[in-house]
Amino acid sequence: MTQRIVIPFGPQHPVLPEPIHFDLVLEDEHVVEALPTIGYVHRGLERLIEKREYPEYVYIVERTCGICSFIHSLTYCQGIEQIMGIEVPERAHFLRTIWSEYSRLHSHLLWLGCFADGIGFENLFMGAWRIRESILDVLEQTTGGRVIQSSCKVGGVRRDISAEKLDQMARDLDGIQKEIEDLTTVFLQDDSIRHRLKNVGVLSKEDAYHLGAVGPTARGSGVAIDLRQTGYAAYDKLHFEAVTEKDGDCYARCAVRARELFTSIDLIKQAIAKIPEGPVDIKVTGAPNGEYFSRSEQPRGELVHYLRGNGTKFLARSRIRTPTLTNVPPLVKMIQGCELADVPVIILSIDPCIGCMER
Amino acid sequence: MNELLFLIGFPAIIAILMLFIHKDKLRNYIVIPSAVIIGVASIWLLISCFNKNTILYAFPFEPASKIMYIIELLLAIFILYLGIKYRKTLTVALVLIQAGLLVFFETYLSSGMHPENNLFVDQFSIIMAMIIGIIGSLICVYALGYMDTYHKHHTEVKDRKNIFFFILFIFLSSMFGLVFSNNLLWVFFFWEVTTICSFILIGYSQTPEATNNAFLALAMNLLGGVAFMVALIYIGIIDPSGKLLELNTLIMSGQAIALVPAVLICFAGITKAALMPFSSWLVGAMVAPTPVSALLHSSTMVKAGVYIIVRFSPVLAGSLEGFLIALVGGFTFLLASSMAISQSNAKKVLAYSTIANLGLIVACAGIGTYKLMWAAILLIIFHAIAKSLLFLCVGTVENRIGSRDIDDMSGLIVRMPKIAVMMFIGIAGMFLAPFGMLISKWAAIEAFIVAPLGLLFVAILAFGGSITVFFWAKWMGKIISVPQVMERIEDTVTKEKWAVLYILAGLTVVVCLIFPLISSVLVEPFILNIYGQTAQLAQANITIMVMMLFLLMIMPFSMLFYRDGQKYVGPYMGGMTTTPTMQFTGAMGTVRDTTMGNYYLKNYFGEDKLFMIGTVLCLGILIFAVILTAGVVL
Amino acid sequence: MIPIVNAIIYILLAPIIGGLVAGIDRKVTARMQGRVGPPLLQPFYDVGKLFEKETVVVTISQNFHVLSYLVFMAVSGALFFSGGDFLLVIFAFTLSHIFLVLGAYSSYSPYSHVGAERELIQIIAYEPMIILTAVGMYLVTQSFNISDIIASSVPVIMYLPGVFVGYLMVLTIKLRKSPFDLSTSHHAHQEIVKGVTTDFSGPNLAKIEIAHWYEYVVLLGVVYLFFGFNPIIAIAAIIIAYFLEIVIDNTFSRAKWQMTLKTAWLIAGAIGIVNLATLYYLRGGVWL
Amino acid sequence: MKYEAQTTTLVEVGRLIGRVEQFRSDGCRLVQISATKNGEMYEINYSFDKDYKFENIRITIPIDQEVPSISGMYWGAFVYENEMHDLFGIQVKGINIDYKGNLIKTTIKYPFGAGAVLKGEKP
Amino acid sequence: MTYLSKSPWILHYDASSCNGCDIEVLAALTPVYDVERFGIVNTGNPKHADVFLITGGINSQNVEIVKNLYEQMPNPKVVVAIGICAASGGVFRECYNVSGGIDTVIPVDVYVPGCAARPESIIDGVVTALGILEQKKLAMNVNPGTGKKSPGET
Repeated sequence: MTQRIVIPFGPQHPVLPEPIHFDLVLEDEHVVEALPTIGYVHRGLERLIEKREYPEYVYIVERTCGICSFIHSLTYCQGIEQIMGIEVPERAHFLRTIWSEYSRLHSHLLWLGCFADGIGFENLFMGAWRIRESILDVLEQTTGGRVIQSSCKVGGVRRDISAEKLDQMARDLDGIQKEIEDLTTVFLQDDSIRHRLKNVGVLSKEDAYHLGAVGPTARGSGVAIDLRQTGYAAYDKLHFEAVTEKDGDCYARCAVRARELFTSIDLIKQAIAKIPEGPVDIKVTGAPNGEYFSRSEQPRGELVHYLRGNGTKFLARSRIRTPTLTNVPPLVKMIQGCELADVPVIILSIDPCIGCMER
Repeated sequence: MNELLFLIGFPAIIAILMLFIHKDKLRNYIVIPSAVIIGVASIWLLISCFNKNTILYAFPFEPASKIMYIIELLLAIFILYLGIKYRKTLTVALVLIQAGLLVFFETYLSSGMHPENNLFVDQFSIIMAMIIGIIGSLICVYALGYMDTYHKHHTEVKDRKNIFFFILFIFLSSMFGLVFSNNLLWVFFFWEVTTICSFILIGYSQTPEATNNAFLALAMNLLGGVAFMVALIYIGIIDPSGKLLELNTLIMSGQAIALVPAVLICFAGITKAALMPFSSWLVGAMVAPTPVSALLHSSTMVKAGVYIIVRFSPVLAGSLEGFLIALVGGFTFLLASSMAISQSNAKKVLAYSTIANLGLIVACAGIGTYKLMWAAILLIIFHAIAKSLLFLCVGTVENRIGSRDIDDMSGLIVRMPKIAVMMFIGIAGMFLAPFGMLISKWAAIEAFIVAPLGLLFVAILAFGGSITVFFWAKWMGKIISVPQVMERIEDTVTKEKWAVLYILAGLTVVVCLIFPLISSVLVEPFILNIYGQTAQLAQANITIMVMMLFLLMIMPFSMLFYRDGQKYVGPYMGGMTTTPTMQFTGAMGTVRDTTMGNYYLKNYFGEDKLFMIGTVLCLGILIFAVILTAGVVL
Repeated sequence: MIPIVNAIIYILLAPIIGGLVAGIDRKVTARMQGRVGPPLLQPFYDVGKLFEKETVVVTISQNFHVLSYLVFMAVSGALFFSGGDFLLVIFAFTLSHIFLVLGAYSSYSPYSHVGAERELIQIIAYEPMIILTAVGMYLVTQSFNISDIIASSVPVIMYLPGVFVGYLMVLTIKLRKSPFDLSTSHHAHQEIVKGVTTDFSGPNLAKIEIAHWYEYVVLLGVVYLFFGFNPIIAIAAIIIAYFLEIVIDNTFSRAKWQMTLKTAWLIAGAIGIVNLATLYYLRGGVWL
Repeated sequence: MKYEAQTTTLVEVGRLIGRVEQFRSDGCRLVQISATKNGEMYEINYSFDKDYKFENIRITIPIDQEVPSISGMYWGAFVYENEMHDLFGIQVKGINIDYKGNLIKTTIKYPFGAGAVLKGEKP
Repeated sequence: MTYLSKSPWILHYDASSCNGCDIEVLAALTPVYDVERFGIVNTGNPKHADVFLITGGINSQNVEIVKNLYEQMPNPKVVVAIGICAASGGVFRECYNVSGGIDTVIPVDVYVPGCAARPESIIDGVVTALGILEQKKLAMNVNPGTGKKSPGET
């Protein structure tokens, strides 16, 4: 009987800046057992709901995760607005949509970079993050924040974007699109990348659906779940198709995200073209009483904020179900029987956001 | 001549004595001095004969041959009995064939034969005698302590130590006989005795597995014996006078006459040296107590196989048959080295490494240029020493920790520091510069490169040599990777064992230092005698090697400078805190041991797959060689 | 006398050259990634810094292994530059690497352990090709001695193009460049943290770095041998070869060990051996 | 802007498994499981989705009652159920991968459960 | 002037931040900010690191890990707490699972403000840390650290 290698993979490991731990049991480099430990980033922010009034709680919600912070605030605000029956001005919906898609662009580029680094392709990492900086510049110019924007509030948004700025953004997107095309071509065509990604961490369509995979993880396996199709914010007025791939391997998930970059650019352009004039917020009074499962599509997949008001300024319950949490069971399935070299790749392929997951 | 007779006869007498001694103490009192005597006698042989070339002795043929004939028939009956008892059809058939051939030979051919020079000694014999006399008798001494512990641990095995030591000494005696006999009929006799000795030793524990493996070894060696017998009959037919039965005459008689018997005898040598496709017997022989493995695989038995092939090497040189035999050796080297990667059992690693190195020796001998012969003889010397040291180290460790698995040897450097250091020396001796095996491989590369069709073998060496790095280095790594807290458990090893291990470890190093001397005194004159020219390593390189060896020996002292000013922290565990015994709290709150297994790369170097390839390949080549030889005869 | 002088010059100068090469490497890499990159002398700062740090060890024997690695690397380089036997250089080279591997094993960290096993896989992957390189040199120049090879006016590269390609592959492994930076790499390694060097720190890590520099010079010295007939071309070839390695590093993702082993053996087996066999044949067939 | 229609159905604990099986056979995916403390009771929401149609079933249990695991039907449910146990102290019976309280380790036990005290508060 | 300030290698750990500061730390490595200009390399291994960049208020499960990583770094070393959470716990300081700033666990040398801290401030923080690193080195030369043996060693 040969001995096995037991590796504590994390919590501190260069593959992810955030802590997550796997007990990897290896035979040679073959993973025979991999069990995750989470909870290194658990702060317990859901209970802060009892200490913050509902408009103020937006700041906490935004800091669930620094990557998709805008979409967290959007989802929360939409939930409160639904419970309270607030009609938000149409321009605010469009602005929210634009910022959501910019968030998605920055998140996907960030992921592509980290993923490239995960397979030892440092040059692409640098390339992806260079493009990402131009996205962050736009976010900073329009909201004031690079990664945490704080521009969404209950009842609308805090800032308007001028028409000239919107035009300029639309124009700049053409250049960015060109750069992204070059980048994703390498990602999807390079043989050494294909070698690392094809048939690695395969998740079948059935598994993806029933294990609860969402977002690009599900879409990579051919499950077309994209919550933007439900038409929240201004998505009901924009046209797009959910991007799916069939194979369910790391390559497919990578391809989904690469292609979604273009969907996002397209959506932003549509939104800029269709954005109506008008105010961007309305005054909100009163307190929410009721409950709602507010759902949206984060870069990592379906996000659910369960909100429950009791008629006071303090909500009774906020429960944030993030896409990474529900992508963990598929991850556990994918990682079994892979190679050690695939472990970081597979973990990265669900685009884990541990900060989100553990709240 | 008296030295030779003493070396053959003395162990035989001790052997018979052993049969009647049942008391451990008394046995110790006899074995140790006799081992010393045998060792001294072989050194004496060296001193008295090293400066002479081949010396032939006219020992009377008739009476001795008759006695041998009778013993052989008795042994055949013994095997026949066992074969029928255990229902081993193949063995029975082979024994019957072999005995039939022998009777045919004795009845129809031997009457007219009168070989005169039945014993001889030359430098090669001296080298072999030294290996047998020193290493073989050291192993006998080691076996004393080992077998005590063995029987304490394996109470289910019946204590038959008297027979065990009887066979050990018979083994030594017959090995001496084998290397001193100039008469092929006698070589055959000793050959058969070693076969049967190994059969009994492998089956010592009498478990079904041991019995099966013993019969496997027997069957394969009997097959070789049949080939040997056919060679004798062939010689008897082409030369009724029996002059060609003399080994030196046969070898000098040139390819036209000697090639057919040479190929047949080399076939026998291949079975004995456990080359593919016959390697399975040697691997199976690992069930035997460790001293047996050490004896069979380092200094005797398999060395008999390569001895005879190297002897016939001048005959093979330049012939297609020789090339084919070399090819079998080459492939065996490559494949057996690869298979060693996939093994975690230390003895199996040693077994495959043995097979590999024997393959390399045969590859050298098959091509048979003077440079290659030089390399082959160096390989025999270095391999015998380092390998026996390793076997005995593994045996000692096994006795103490109850496992021969390399994965269980982690932290050995703390648990059994002295053994670990010796194991280190042994392993380094097997594959690292500036130790012996590497010198020999280097010599082989330099020799193959100018040999006909040498590129193939250079490539085999390049790949096979690299592969050996993998399994030896990971074994070394295991010994020194220390889970933090371990206690020392070395104190129960007996004094004789220490003595044996010290001598062998010392030899491994010393022989590297004095190998230029060995080469110039023994190997080079021998080769010069045969080929008229000889090989040697360049003086500059030898100097550098020796300097490296000294550097290697003083490097460990650098540790003394690091006693102070060090901060100790635990190993990097991804931020996890570990206990001193290297446990951490993993997922689901379970406390896990940090274990570290080696890589075995089974999908690439798996035993089954490569064995199949090797068998098909080597069997094919051998069959081709046999057909070729048959073509020559007809 | 000259060989000894050469050896001494090597031992003194190689770290400087190697460090500069490493510095240029980092600078060029950064430029390829659209960055400014560190100063040219950054590798020296790094090593200087490491020597300023305290020595942290898991076990005391790590020091010994690292020192041996450095010493034998220097020895093998010195042998090379004093014109010694190529095969002996290779064996000393392997010996020094074994010490690095043993140093990694001795720390009992799973990351070091996996790094050590991978380093061994790399050794068995590249070693056949290196030996075949030496054999090729012998076939062309009839000598294993570096001094003879360098003195020969034969354009070695003309006879050994395949071997040279194989050697470039070895260079990728030895320089720890993508796609073959399995066991450790210059930046954080996403699979095994730092692999073999995980548990070395401070002065020990600095020694490993210096040993790498020694190694660079030897490896590039071998490239020189292919073009030894004309020093200018040879130096140009070294620069081009190194630049090529940087480009490869920047355009490949890391391969898995299976791929590495297969590629290395296939290149050594196919291109290297075919090249040598052709050479054998052309040389009037020592074939039979 | 569209808000989606959401239905919430109250279910008895005993019939939970049956309902979940029905969702499974209808081809719904499990969106989430979450618990809410409501006075002396816990509400547990099981949300399902098929083609963007969101359905929620809710059980209400006293604080010390055990609930059955649905990880038999939905393998991935173990994440939510373990989380529920660690944060609320709800005992879930028969989880396929039971972390036994080690999924999320918290400074205070069951921080969302009855009697959990936040920082700076007095019990 | 020592070499320390020319070649600071960093180790980065997230002790429960929201990711915002983490990605900004990474962004500092990339072309626009390119900290490798100053010789800064992200090592990912405490044993190679000189500067410990730590983000997020410390979560109870992380206490041992942060201590372990800090312990494994060879002297001289500095700790840079990045973002307001690492300084005081930030918006999460009232959370039950956050014990507060990093300084409740290990000594912090530099605090970088911001939520999320901008790459410029992170670089500034690291550069400030270098000065402290030099001072520590000088202090080390005055009192050379005495070798301490762990219980398992002989």
